[in-house]
Amino acid sequence: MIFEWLAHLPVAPVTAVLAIPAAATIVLAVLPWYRPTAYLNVVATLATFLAALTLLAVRPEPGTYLFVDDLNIVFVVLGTFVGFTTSAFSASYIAHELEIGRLTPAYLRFYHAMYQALMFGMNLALLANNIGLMWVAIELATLSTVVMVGIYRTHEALEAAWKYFILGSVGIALALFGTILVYMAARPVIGEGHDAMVWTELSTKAAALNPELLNVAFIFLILGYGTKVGLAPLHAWLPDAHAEGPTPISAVLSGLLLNVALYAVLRFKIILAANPSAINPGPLMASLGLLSLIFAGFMLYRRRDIKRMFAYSSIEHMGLIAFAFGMGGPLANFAGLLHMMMHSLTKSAIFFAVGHISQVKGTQKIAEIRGLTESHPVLGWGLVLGVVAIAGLPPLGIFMSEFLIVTSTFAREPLLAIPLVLGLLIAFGALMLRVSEIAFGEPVGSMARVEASYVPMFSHLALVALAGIYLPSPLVAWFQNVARLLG
Amino acid sequence: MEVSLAAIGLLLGCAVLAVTLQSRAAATRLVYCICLAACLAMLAASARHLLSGAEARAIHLPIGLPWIGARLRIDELSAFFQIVINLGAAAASLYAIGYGRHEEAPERVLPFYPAFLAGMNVVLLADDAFTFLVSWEFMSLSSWALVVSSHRESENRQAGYIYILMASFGTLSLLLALGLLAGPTGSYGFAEMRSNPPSPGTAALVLALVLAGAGSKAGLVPLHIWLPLAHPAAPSHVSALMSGVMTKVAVYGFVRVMLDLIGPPAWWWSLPVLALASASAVLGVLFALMQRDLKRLLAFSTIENIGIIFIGIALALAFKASDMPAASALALTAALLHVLNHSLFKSLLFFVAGAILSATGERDIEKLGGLVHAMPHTTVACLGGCLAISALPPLNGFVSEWLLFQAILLSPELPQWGLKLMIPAAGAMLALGAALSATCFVRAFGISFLGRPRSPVSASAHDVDAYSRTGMFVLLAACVAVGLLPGFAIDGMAGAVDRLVGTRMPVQASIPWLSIVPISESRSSYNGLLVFFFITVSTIVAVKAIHRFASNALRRGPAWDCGYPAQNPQTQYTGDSFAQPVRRVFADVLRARETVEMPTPGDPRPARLSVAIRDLLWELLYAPISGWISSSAALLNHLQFLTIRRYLSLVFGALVLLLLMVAIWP
Amino acid sequence: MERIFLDVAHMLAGGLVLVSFMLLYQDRMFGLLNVFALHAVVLSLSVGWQAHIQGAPHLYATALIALVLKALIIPVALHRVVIKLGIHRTIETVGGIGPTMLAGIGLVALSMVVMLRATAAADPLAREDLAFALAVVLLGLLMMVTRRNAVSQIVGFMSLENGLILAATGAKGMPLVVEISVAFSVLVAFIVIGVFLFRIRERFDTVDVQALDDFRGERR
Amino acid sequence: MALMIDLFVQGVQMLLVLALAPLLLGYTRKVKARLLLRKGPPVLQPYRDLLRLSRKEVVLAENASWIFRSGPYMIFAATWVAAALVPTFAAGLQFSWTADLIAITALLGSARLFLALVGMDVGTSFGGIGASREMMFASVAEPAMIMIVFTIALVAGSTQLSHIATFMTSHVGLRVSLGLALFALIIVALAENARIPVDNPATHLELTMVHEAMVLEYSGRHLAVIEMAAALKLLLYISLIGCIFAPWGIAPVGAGLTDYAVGIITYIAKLAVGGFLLVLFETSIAKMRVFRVPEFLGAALMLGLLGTLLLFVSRSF
Repeated sequence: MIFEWLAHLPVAPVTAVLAIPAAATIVLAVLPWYRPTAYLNVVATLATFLAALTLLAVRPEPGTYLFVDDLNIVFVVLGTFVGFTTSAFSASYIAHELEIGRLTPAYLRFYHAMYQALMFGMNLALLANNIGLMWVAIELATLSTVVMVGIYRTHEALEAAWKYFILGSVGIALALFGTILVYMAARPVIGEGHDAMVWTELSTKAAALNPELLNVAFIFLILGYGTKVGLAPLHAWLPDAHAEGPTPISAVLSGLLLNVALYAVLRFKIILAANPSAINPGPLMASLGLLSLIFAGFMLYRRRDIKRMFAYSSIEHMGLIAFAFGMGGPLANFAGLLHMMMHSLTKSAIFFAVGHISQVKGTQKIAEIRGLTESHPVLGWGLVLGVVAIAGLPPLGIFMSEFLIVTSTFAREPLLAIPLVLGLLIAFGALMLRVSEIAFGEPVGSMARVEASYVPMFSHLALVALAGIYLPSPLVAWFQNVARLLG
Repeated sequence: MEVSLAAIGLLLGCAVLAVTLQSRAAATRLVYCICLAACLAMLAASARHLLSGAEARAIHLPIGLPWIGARLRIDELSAFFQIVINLGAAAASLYAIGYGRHEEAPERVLPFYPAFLAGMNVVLLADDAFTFLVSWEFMSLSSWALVVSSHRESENRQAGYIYILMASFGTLSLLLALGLLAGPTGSYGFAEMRSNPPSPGTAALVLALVLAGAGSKAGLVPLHIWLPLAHPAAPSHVSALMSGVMTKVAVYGFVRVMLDLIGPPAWWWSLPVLALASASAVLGVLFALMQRDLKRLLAFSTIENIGIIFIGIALALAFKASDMPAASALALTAALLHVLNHSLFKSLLFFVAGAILSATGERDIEKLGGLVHAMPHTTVACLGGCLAISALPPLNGFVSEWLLFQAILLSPELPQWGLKLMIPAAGAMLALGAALSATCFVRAFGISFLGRPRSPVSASAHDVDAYSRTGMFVLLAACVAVGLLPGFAIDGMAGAVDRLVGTRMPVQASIPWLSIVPISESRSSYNGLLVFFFITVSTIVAVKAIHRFASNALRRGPAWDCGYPAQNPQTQYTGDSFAQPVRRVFADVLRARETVEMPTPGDPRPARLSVAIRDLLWELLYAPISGWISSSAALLNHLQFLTIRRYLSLVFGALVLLLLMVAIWP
Repeated sequence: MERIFLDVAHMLAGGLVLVSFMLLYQDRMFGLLNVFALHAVVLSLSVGWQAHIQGAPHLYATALIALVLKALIIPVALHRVVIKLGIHRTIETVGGIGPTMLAGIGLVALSMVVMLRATAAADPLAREDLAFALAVVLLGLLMMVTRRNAVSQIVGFMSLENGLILAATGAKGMPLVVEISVAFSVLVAFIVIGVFLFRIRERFDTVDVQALDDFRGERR
Repeated sequence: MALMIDLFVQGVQMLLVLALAPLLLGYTRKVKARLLLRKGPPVLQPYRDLLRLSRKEVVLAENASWIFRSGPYMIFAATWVAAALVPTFAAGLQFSWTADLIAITALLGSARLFLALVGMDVGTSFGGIGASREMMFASVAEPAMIMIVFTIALVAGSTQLSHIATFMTSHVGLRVSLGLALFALIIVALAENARIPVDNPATHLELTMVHEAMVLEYSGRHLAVIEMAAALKLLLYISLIGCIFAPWGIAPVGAGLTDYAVGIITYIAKLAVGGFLLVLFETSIAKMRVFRVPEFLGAALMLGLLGTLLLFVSRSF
């Protein structure tokens, strides 16, 4: 009965998912006091998350601008959830930043408004039924994160923001050209006007679209949106943006924005895959993914800054996910989806931990963080757990997805599995090396205890651990037909 | 089966419990008591299953990989290994009830210890690839946490790092191997794998991967480097588990895949196994002989024993391939019996090392000596363990090696030339290893227990508490029992052997005088019980006769030592000097370099002798790899420091490249 | 009548490519800005023409935006920046003007090949437009990667974006063109403001990344 | 009844070896002296020595432990049992199947291990030297012994000494590998019994001594027992060589008294010949440096391995 009650809600969930952040943006932009705004931020994201949950129950008809299907709802729910937990984390985090004076209340207002704008942009990009609209939304999300990366206004922060901004803009431009080309490819079939940019139309008539145009379009799109995903060699903005921005933003970037960009790529991959005479997008994605995986694995070794290190690990995992989707097939797609979910949860949890650490120790330099499990047992073991999870050790969720990816690859393309496994091992070695330095040994630096709450971090880790042992069958079924959708 | 599940659940719960009450003092005792109970329960259950010869029991849990779930199954093989594991684990828990009190940071041990036990048990029960690998890696992970438990020493952190790296290398290799067996359809259940054996080429690949995977966990040369680092780093009861028990889980993995899942073997499979195994058997003990650190010495000797076990498995493979089931059964029985024996005496010896460590705070035998007076009980336990591991009758170590020799003596019947030439060489290596290990443990025992104390700590040592003593003596009793009545052990594991090679050794329990006869009375037979009986009797006779007829006068005096004046303990023979003859004989293998620095006459400086031993494997295999990785990391690292324009050029280049591809696309 | 339409559109689009080459050729800052203004003018003409022949009035808005923002405001603003930062001397290029021009010609050829192959089916108008637009985009990128100076990189980016607008308008009946052009104008505004606010942005290269990373302890 | 006889014969064998061991020692000493044109001690001198030693009081080092005191008996017992299991004058004794050749080798190994331990117990430098060298020799000699066992076992199809003996008496011609095995066995025997060229049984206070260095601290009855054990070991090896390579006259299973008598006589004859050859060899060769010994024994190992390989290969013809 809950369902029909939901059906008679005053606002449709879809609009709620978009309206709440939009409204919150404006409100937070004008509200002067920072502490209530922090809580308001949490409340707004929670409301968004609940609205997204209702989408699971009642699914509206595809509209001209918005639509919900199995694929994007995965991303929406995941995104809104991570957005919620991250806002909860940032509430305590930002307060501390204010105390030590890295931020002023004015900037804080700006920060919260931008946070909501980001949520709005991402939800819009995910729910958009129109490739042009999606493009605009992703640009909005990018801009909001750019200003948040630069919010500390230090030399490095501005430099990172600028790098992010320029590379992002070029990526955006390429993506737009690709979008236009897709429209051109669709126009003869679907006819002029709005319909030729609508997902539902495009995906139904995909087979009839002009293949050559689609090929060119996909190149622009994967380079454009791939810049956002952080695939090598387009990754350059990612490490610095993660390292210099506020930690909640690093968590959101790794946990959400990369996924959104990946979602865009996936959408176009579906269309291309459905077109018989277009080039198969799989190999391109797979090779870019493999490249990023191995490249990031090597880059992990020389990192001195803890946030930058985990940023590179994000590149590695995005590469792995792209590889899985590039391989295609029900098993690999399932693994890719699972891995994406697990990575978002784990990586944001790790960034929460890193945030606590950098606030306690007052540094992000790995060399100045030692013996954490002794000085801060809960935090230290939390970090170890997170890294163990991200390194793909059981019984945590990522092991399952990596197991599926590697075995399915090895069964189909044995030669591809060898660089894959090597890359995984190389990255594993780097991560374990650093974590054993950070977590163990003689503690150094300040022993101050952590004020902020561990709840967001451990809730994520608990979910990951649970998923590693037990996946509820509805989720499995859902993932499976998404995997079928992805082809 | 249900018992095992319940016990595993209990262990996991205990781990969680330990996290919560790690601070309280009683936690140690409570946790280890729970572990002891769980292990005993599983021991009883698996023993009942093995001896009752019941059919394999399977259970299907709705967890783990969806659409397959977690399949658990217990058959004779897993039951046998469960007995081995839980025997060692129970003893370790008992020992730890006392020993754990010396732990400086119990909260770093208590949560992981039960998890470690649970992990090992699940590996034995797993019946699908995913469950197997999850528990396998979980086992490595929890033991890694135990290795780094005393994390302040940098070499422990180093050891832990190398350990976890090698462990996940092994897991990935096993993952690939099982992936191959599962095939593109992704049928991860062991039953499906049994039902469709792979093609010869695939099987060869699987062999290589399993050898890498299980071998790296078991410590086969050349994948052993982590073992002597990691095992000593853990607390002693955990070292006992890792050395005595976890390596057996690796052996189980190898046996399970190569003798069960993969179907009928090819004869040449045994060649690489045999080569690596005999290399391990000799190199392990040679390096053990050179160690000063007692626990590291034991770890190296583990490598040797693993080599012995794998020689047996290789023989079993060869015989099975050329359709000689009886011989194959003999070889496999020898291997499995040695699995049991090694788990017994290696755990025992690690307990002894732990006792010495907690009594003196020393692991360096050069600082010990004269413990025979200070720690009488430990002395007895250690002496027994040393006799057993040196493969001397009437203890258990001898029986398994004797059976192995008998199996080797059957190998001339094999048709393949490669094996004809390989197996005698392996036999020589085996004998060499046995003799060297006797030397090694004479050194270990003699230097640390006999003679005069080389340091005040060893003079003022005291025997350990009752729990630890009980733990040691339980294992010692087991060693003696298996040594005197091997027939029952052989009959006990016959079920497992039968399942794997299709037949079993002749029933031993019915043979008169309880002696063991591998093939036929006329060929060979051995009776540990009678040997023991004769030795005891003749000892008694000798003693009685002497005390009857000879004078019983006895006077204590200073040591004679060819009339040299009584010197201080430092002038005793040291461990290094004891090892010197062997070091010189095998100098080429060990790459031992001795440099003597003799001051000129009148120069008051002391003369120094310094010995350097190089590990060729490290220099030839591991150093290059790590060097390559770090150099390429340094090379790629430049990409972190480009200007925005250069990054843009990367994007631009990628774009132009792809456009060109499309342009020339047919 | 169609013919004329086509020729004019073709002429304007080709003119845009030509002006892009002029941009590549420029080696003086003010000259560059003026040529860019010309670029924008040609773009707005072309867009306006498209609006006329497609009978799509909303495209006039795009044309107007292009004219006002890109042909007047931004060049003037950049002018002031240049004076403020005192960088009106010559522009350091990477690898000289000549090779750059050659590369540009190669890119044009590439875009022709790619597009004319791809759009064999589409109507000629669209084909020409798309091909030229791709050429302009690539030339813009080329300019960004061959100029060390921030302002000229911005100019390159904006010419790239002009190419996009050209393509968008060329795609007959494409919705959201106005919105997109607005969004892009916002982007460009951001960039210019960025140059204004963060004085450090005299050149993309001057942010001595090496020094920064030493500071972060990233470099060994 | 039959069991009684068997047990009786077994007992005779045990007592016989015990009785003959010192005699063999005295005999060899005598022969050696004669070969060196000396008069030499009477043949029964070893018995006297043992008696004298056992009457003396024991002088024990202060820090000698229970291992030091119980060691001699252990060594003696292990050696005696081993010697009792070698068919001397009769095959198929009651308990011959208790331990085969491998087990006998291992029993001697146990004895050696205890010897090395007691050598280290008091903590003198000489004891350590002796122990470490003894173990080093053993670690090469034992594999050689095992290889010899392999060779013989492959020929005779058994590792059971009495079966080997009966097999050898009946049907076996000259075999290359058997020759190699004999040679290797002799080398091993010399090393195990601390004879020249490996060690000098007559030396004292000399840095190259091995066996004597370990028992340096012993006196009185303990020393007597050790000496007895050493004598038994020598006897064991000679009778081992005898029963494998010269199995003539050994009474077969279930033989009558006459056979036993013949067996005993031939056995004593074998001992005499073996002892003589041993001494002959000893007098004609010089003692070698300690670190030449491993090469000497390594030669034995190689010979054994060669013999085994030959058999492995010849099996397929």
